[in-house]
Amino acid sequence: MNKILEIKNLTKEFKGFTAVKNVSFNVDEGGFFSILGPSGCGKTTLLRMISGFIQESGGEIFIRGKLMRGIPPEKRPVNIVFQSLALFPMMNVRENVAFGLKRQKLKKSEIDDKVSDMLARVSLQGFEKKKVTELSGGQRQRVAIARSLVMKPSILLLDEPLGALDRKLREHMKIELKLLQKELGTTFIYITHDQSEALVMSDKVAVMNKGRFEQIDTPRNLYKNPATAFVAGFVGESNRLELKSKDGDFITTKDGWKLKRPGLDFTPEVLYIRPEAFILTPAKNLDNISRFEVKIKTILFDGSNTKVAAIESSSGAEVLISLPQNARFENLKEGDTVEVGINYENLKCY
Amino acid sequence: MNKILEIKNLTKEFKGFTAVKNVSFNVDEGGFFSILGPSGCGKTTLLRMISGFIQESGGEIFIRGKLMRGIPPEKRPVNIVFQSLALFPMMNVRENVAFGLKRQKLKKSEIDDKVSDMLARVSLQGFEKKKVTELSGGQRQRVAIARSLVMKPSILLLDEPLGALDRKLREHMKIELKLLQKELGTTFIYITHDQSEALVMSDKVAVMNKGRFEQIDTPRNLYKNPATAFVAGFVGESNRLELKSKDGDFITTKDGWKLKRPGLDFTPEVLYIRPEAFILTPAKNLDNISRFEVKIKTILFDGSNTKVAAIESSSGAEVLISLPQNARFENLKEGDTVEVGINYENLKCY
Amino acid sequence: NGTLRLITWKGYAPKALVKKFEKETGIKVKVTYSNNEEMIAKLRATRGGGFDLAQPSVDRISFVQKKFHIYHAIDYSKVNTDQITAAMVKAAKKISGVDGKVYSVPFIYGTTGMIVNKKLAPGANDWSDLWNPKYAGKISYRLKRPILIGAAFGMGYDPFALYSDKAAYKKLIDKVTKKLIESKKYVKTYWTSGDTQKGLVQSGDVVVESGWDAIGWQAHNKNPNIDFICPKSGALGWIDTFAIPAKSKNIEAAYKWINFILQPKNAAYVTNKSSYMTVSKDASKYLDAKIKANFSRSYSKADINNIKWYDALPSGFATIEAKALDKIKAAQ
Amino acid sequence: MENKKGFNITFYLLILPVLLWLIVLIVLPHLDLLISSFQGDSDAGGKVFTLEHYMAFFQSKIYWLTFINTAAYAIGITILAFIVTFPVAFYLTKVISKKYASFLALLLLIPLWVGELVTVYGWMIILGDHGVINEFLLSIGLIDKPIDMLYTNFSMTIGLLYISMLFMVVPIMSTLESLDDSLIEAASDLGASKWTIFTKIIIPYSMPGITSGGIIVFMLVIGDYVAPDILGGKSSLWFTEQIYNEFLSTFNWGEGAAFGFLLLMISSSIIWLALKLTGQKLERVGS
Amino acid sequence: MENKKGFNITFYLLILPVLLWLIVLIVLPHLDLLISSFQGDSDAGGKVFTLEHYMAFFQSKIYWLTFINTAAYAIGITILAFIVTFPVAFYLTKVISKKYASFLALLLLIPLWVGELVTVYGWMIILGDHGVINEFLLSIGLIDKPIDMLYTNFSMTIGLLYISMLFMVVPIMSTLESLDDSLIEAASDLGASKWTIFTKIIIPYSMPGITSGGIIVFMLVIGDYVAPDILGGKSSLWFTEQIYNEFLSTFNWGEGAAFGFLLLMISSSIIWLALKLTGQKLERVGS
Ligand SMILES: Nc1ncnc2c1ncn2[C@@H]1O[C@H](COP(=O)(O)OP(=O)(O)OP(=O)(O)O)[C@@H](O)[C@H]1O
Ligand SMILES: Nc1ncnc2c1ncn2[C@@H]1O[C@H](COP(=O)(O)OP(=O)(O)OP(=O)(O)O)[C@@H](O)[C@H]1O
Ligand SMILES: [Mg+2]
Ligand SMILES: [Mg+2]
Repeated sequence: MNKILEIKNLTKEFKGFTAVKNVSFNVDEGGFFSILGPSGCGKTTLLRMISGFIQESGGEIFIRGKLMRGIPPEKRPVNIVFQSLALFPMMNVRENVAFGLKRQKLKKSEIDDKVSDMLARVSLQGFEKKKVTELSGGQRQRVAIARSLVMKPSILLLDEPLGALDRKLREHMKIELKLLQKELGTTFIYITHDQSEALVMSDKVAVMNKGRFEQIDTPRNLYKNPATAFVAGFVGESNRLELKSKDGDFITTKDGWKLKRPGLDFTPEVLYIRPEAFILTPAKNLDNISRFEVKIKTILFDGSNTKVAAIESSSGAEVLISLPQNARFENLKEGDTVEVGINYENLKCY
Repeated sequence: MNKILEIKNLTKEFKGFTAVKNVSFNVDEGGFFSILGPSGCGKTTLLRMISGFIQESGGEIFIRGKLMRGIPPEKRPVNIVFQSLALFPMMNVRENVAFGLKRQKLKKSEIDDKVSDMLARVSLQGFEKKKVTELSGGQRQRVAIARSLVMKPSILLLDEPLGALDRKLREHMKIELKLLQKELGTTFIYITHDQSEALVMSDKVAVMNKGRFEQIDTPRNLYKNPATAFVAGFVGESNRLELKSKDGDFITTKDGWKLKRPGLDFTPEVLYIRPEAFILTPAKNLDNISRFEVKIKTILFDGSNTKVAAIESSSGAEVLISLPQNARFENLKEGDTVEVGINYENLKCY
Repeated sequence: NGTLRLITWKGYAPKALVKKFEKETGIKVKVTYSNNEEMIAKLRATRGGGFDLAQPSVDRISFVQKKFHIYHAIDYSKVNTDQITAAMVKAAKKISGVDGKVYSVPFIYGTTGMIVNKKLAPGANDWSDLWNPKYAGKISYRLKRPILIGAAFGMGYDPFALYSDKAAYKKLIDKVTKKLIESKKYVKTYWTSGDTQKGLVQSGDVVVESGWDAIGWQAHNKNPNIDFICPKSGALGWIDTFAIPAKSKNIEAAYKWINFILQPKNAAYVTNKSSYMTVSKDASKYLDAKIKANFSRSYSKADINNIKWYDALPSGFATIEAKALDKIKAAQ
Repeated sequence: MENKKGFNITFYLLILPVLLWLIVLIVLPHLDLLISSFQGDSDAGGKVFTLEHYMAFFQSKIYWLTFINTAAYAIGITILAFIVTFPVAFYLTKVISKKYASFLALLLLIPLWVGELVTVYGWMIILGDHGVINEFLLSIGLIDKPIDMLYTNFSMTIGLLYISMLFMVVPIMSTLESLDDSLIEAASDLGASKWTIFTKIIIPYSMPGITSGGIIVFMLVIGDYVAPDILGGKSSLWFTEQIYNEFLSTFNWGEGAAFGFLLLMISSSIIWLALKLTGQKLERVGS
Repeated sequence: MENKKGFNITFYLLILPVLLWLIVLIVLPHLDLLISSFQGDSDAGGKVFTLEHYMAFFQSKIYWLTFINTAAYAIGITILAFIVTFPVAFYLTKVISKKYASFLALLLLIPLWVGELVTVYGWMIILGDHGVINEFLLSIGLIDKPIDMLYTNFSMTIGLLYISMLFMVVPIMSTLESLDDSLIEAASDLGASKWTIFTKIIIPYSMPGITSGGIIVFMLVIGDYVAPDILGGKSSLWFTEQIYNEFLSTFNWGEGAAFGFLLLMISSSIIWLALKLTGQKLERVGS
């Protein structure tokens, strides 16, 4: 596929503080690329360099092969959807969407057509005359996206656009947004600190930490094979256990919990285990697993996402374990002792 | 167990609008009771009647068997943790926690002891002198709880106390809060519109809608056997399908999807199916299931919470299906066609 | 023919006369109302610019002129002196003369004396009644220069005689200050403007006050019990004049106005409207009977002879007086 | 009303005297003036109801001509004040950092603190024939004799501007503060020029602040007395001065009060009209 | 500085003249006065540098006594203004609904619009021996001769209060608006009485507003001229009056300017001291 965006060694320094450090990546045409990282890691700074609102201190940005240095924001073939949405409160829905087109001095009829078409695509027909302050969160979201998309940008940059929505709506919007992108075929670069958003929507995700990219990968690989401890901890839920020592095929946590983990060619410092990696009462014939016993401390019932907080019997280490919603485990209760196994490869050591 | 709180036919009318309608329930001593409902359903109004900030229009409130009518807020043996936390910004942590005790004209040494003790219990030793504005969200949370708990209320009322926190912290705090309540043994009445919070923490959950209670039950029952369509839709994720007709053991959705669902003695209008109720490629010998075929539209990878959006082949109805993270389904991709089954009893009809 | 920018007192340039003048000469007149202090401050700010003709009191001209040079000398050949009472011209020339040059033409004169409610304070007839316990709480005066002078006369001194001796003058003012502080308890308030002056006496809140003759007469018209009287020890006579600012842009027009407004008919119009007495010689023919009656009622022959005309204030004396006034105001 | 603040009837009883006090303090002084504006002297010396004071305004051309002149001036100065202060307000809220902004905003308070009279005298010194400006222009040879600035409409305008600036800046600043920077960036991102951003985004957004600032300045200027009196040239130009002349020189309280209320009423109507024409609402004023 | 608003150098060039204009408008008038406060007449008739104008203040007991008196009054009136307006501000922001509040807040603007002189005359009508209040009290027989209210410290205090109220109410209202109602409820929930809520929660919370209101009112009152002059009666020598006398009666502009700056400096020091003593910060003033 075509590389629509190429970033090479991009760096941004504020007085004495480096917000983005030597970042390089490519984005394919029509792709959905997410940048995932904790607050303050430099995501917005990176995005603002791409859009041209701030100037890079070093490195290059190419869009469709063209170097962007010195080109002002309004001349770049990219548009932003801001975290705050930044809808113009003094205009109605259609004026908001038409704003950019009017600046291009298009004919009125042409503007009208494009706006109507765009509003139809984001399912906002009939809302033309509404004030943006009268819309629901999800509708406002879509107006903001329509306002940018109607400009037919090569790349649409989205800066945590779901951050302000409540949970239920966010769950819904992230699916809607993914489908919209698929339908439109526009390249999206999506910034978020919510791993679930990044995983669900993206073709590729870059995990960012302290101004650097730690890993660029597909959601599935990111989840299954985190390249660094940071990625393992940040993407998906995990039990984090610090390690004390390694002794042949065995590792021991600070709590004193000894686990078999063959195949390590270095001395790891920290161990990550996903809650769903635990196998409750594993079949006796299962191979390649570490086995141990835990005592149930409390059950955190949450429908399909139910977990138990459990205490490993030999060491007292506390772990969260996913509880499959099978009839088999229905009767598990606090204080019960259960055998548990983990496949070696699910013991992620760093 | 002792009933610490009894509510009988409680009603609250604002001019021409009934915010709470004829609500009755009991809360056991030491229990964790949640009231779960969408925004505007009357949760806060109910809570404020219990705390005495507003007066009921009808019905009775008994705390430890004593009728509360006419007793002002400061005299009731309940304390509130407000959604906004309402920490006093001009005071430091210890002054905030000591505020209520000072009003009781206790000796200074006694106050000091109680405050130190309370701060220790919420793991905030050493933060005494910090300004509340310097604390993190989770710490502020705990100060607010400590400030109420130090008053040794019979009941602690919490009005969406996690609402202002970001997602990761909220996940963490809800477990912490549950453990804290267990340890303290204080009766908690917890208001939220987040079903996951209610399910994870509570002994009993009341689902509220438009001023009424729809169901009061344990989290597990609520999830497994929602009493009403509203509860089925609100608690946990569900596919909602409107029904057109019933024909013997078969029901047909508006889309025209015909499903076997024996044992219904009424004509249902709507069908709810949880994403995890779908069984992918069910064993041939499995009984009591409806079988059909779906085409995968898109895969929403989200680690342990991965789903697929799929289209039922015969009708085009769109459903979300949970995708277990087994090696078996790893190779599933868009456009694939899969056989799917659902146990009859997981077809919830209303 | 240009414009004439006139800075003057209220009532000194009635609209009807302005219109008449504009019609006769084609010169447009812009009038700004002011008082002595402001007028001088304004002229000082521009070194005599901004206005073509000003109307300060005669005693306020020479020391200002010596220090700030803000006026043109008057060319009396351009003034129609036939229209003016000779004694007044003489007085103006004397008081506003600096280095042999004259800086003013007289226009209106009047006195500061007593305004008394004769029914409620039948015996009041001198400056000293301003500290007469009989009228305690019903006395008012303005805490400005005239009260110092008036009180000095009331105490039996002649302050104008000490204008050559600064030290002696200061001593006298100190005595007056002491007196006025002692008697402050009898004072209702110090009035601050013509209307408060009139309002106080009309409302009956005050029965004895020092004030301007014209104000007294205005009050008399509304309430015959109130009238202006000359104090036994002498009323204080002031003359308001014309003076031409140093940077006047239309001196010709200024002289035209002076000659115009001093025409008997016009001068009489001003007096009829305001009750202020004019220096125009033959104006009395045109005066209302009421105005004439006012004059003859309040001024006997002896009173007129006893008027103490303000002399030019020597420089430095203003500061002595200002300090004294502050002291009185501040006293409890 | 629902007693939603946790304060009960005793609270209202507590606050009642204060409210009363406020009414006495604010409404009563004007009420009395209002009454006197309708009172004339009867032949018997008593008081009778009359409209003559109000009629006087409409019958005398000079009065209402002056009023129109004054109002036109006030509108002009309001617009000028907006033009002068808007960039300052924008600068203080959006360009420089908070730290400097609060210091510079303090500067704006100086005219208020120093008092109108003192500042007006300050202006006399600056604008005079031998004032700072003329001396400077003379010394660099740009002019060869002083320009007349003092006692002209120019000096009056400056004086009035100076006094009213603060009241324009503060409300504009408070609306601009709530203007999300990203609105500006979004507009720029969509291809808007700086001018478009200014006219289509910033100005419409700050309209409530501009409106309240405009109303306050207009009323302030139309009611001001000192600056036109001391700095202005043609005195009879200002309506307020006419009112005071009525009060002071003829001691005609009735007519003075009548004119005062006419001033308040007509200028309120002008504001109302302006609001209607620009489609603004009065809601945010005064907060 | 990082050009974070999407405005570049042209923007700064655009705003430069405006800033300059602001400096000319605000700093310059006072600068010139400042210079003249240090100028004396030399024997040769020229200008020389001198401190005599400043010395005059300290050497003459009457000046600094008056200043102390004025300052003490200003402090008192500031406190009074706080006491009178705080309940009103609380009432307007927290008790009644927004709709009525904005109307009532408009009432507070009336004194500003009507102008100081007119309102002061209004008070004269009310408080006079034959004014509304006395007539009323006489008619109901509560008193048998008029009470002295006008031309006393009482009437002056009322006049000054009246003029300064607005400047106290607005900043307090703006801090109170941000006071979360649930703070009050939380305190009540924890057993606090109304008095405790008031003194421990509401007052400390609105301290920034009280501080800025206090500063503005203090400076305004200490710099006012009209109310003490007209309403104050015989013993109310106000320091500002002395300054004007220097300007007007004795033409000693140098001393007048020097006194003006002393007023500004000493009163600023008083404010600074008060801030230090109460542990407040100046940051929020002026916005
Ligand atoms: N103009 C600036 N001057 C100095 N430092 C800045 C500036 N803008 C951002 N920073 C710093 O750069 C770092 C990265 O900021 P950035 O806004 O890119 O973070 P982010 O990843 O978008 O965080 P969030 O998720 O909270 O939006 C932060 O530490 C921030 O303080
Ligand atoms: N004082 C009042 N006067 C009139 N109506 C009110 C009042 N307080 C609340 N209501 C109405 O009562 C209903 C319930 O309000 P309540 O605050 O109890 O909802 P809630 O369930 O707490 O919602 P949320 O989750 O948004 O906090 C709402 O429709 C609200 O508008
Ligand atoms: Mg960001
Ligand atoms: Mg609520």
